Amino acid sequence: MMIRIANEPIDLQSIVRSVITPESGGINVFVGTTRNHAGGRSVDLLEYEAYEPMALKMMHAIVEEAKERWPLHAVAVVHRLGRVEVGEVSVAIAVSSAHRKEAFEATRFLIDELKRVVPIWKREYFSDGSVEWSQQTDEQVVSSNT
Amino acid sequence: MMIRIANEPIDLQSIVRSVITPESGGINVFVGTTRNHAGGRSVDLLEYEAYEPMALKMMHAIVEEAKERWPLHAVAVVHRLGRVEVGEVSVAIAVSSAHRKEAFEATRFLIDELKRVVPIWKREYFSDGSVEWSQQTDEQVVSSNT
Amino acid sequence: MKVTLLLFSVAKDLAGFDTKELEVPDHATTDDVLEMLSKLNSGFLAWKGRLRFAVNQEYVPPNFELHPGDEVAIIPPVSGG
Amino acid sequence: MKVTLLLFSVAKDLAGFDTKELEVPDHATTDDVLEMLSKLNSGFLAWKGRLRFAVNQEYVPPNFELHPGDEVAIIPPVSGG
Repeated sequence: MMIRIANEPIDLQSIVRSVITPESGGINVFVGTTRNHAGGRSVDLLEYEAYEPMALKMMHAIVEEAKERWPLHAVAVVHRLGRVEVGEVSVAIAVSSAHRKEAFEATRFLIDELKRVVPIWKREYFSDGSVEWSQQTDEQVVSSNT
Repeated sequence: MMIRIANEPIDLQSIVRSVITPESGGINVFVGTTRNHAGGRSVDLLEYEAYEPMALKMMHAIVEEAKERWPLHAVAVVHRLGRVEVGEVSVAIAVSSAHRKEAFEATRFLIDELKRVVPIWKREYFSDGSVEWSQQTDEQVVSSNT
Repeated sequence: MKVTLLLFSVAKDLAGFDTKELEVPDHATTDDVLEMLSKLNSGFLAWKGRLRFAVNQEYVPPNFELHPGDEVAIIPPVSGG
Repeated sequence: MKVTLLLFSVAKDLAGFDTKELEVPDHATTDDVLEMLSKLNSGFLAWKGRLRFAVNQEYVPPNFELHPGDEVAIIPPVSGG
């Protein structure tokens, strides 16, 4: 079970390889990358920080919940911290199962839950020079110009 | 648009990289691997053959259909031919979109459609020595012992 | 007229060949091709309902009329992925 | 009693620090901690409804009672992924 927080670039091949078992027929993978825009504004760079011990605990917890809901063979969840350039991978989740339906559903569940409960925050470095904590849900934006 | 039939092992990193665009926020990937069992029997090896020009045409056709249905940034579909060992990758599909919902739905559509219409066939080499064309839908099995 | 017949998977095994230049009557259809093959190996009869035809690399409706030079492929249930 | 306070993201920016040993009354709750922080920076009031608390690395219900030595974290809306 590869569940980690990474300070270095994420290696997708090794993440997928970690969930392949001889019984697996379907593997689904979600890959999140840094987008060059947020709320209509141009973004140059993202920076992630985490409450690391709790983030790892919650990552394990959501994986356990997924394994209770679906008959999974293996799961990998890796989230990157620190500065992540546009187009680089910030998160990767891989799930293997005997059949693809379960792999798709569990992967979707895991990324939704990760975004809901895992204590990780991203700071957006906008092209206009301002730096703000991401407001995922169109909430009031708190500016912290640096 | 990476749409190919491969005679060599599939490189997942390059497939995912091919769909990352600066606008992409979510990438979904389906990876099919060779399973060690089929219909309750032990499988050693799979061998894929294709009606190659038509298979490529159909792969392009289902990608075009997915792009009409969902706002996708990029799509990659690669299917391997020839002998594929247990645990090796036989097919990989990657889809990028601004939001993950569309990437998940389009990937699911593409693997379902690929399995329905793309003229590729797999032969199962069972551990008991028999070799049979795969019967995906519990249909009558035609044996071709070799 | 002449058409090129391509066979795959179980159809190839039943026929014993994978490609053949076939002489068929004018206005022959895909059903006529299947009937010719059934005379070669009656095993084709059992598969009739599950074999699709592609003409010039496109799936065609049942009993599709052929034209000279067509590439006619018999598509047993596919199993890619 | 003493608890350890951890702040992240906007909460860290509002407080101006990311960790502090905090002296709180016996039976103090997470609401009391937020009230102390609001006196430090009234900006916390606007965030009140959207800040979650974790005690010893588990999310806790509103107004959760603290114990000596607890690790108390303020969790602004998360944005991983």
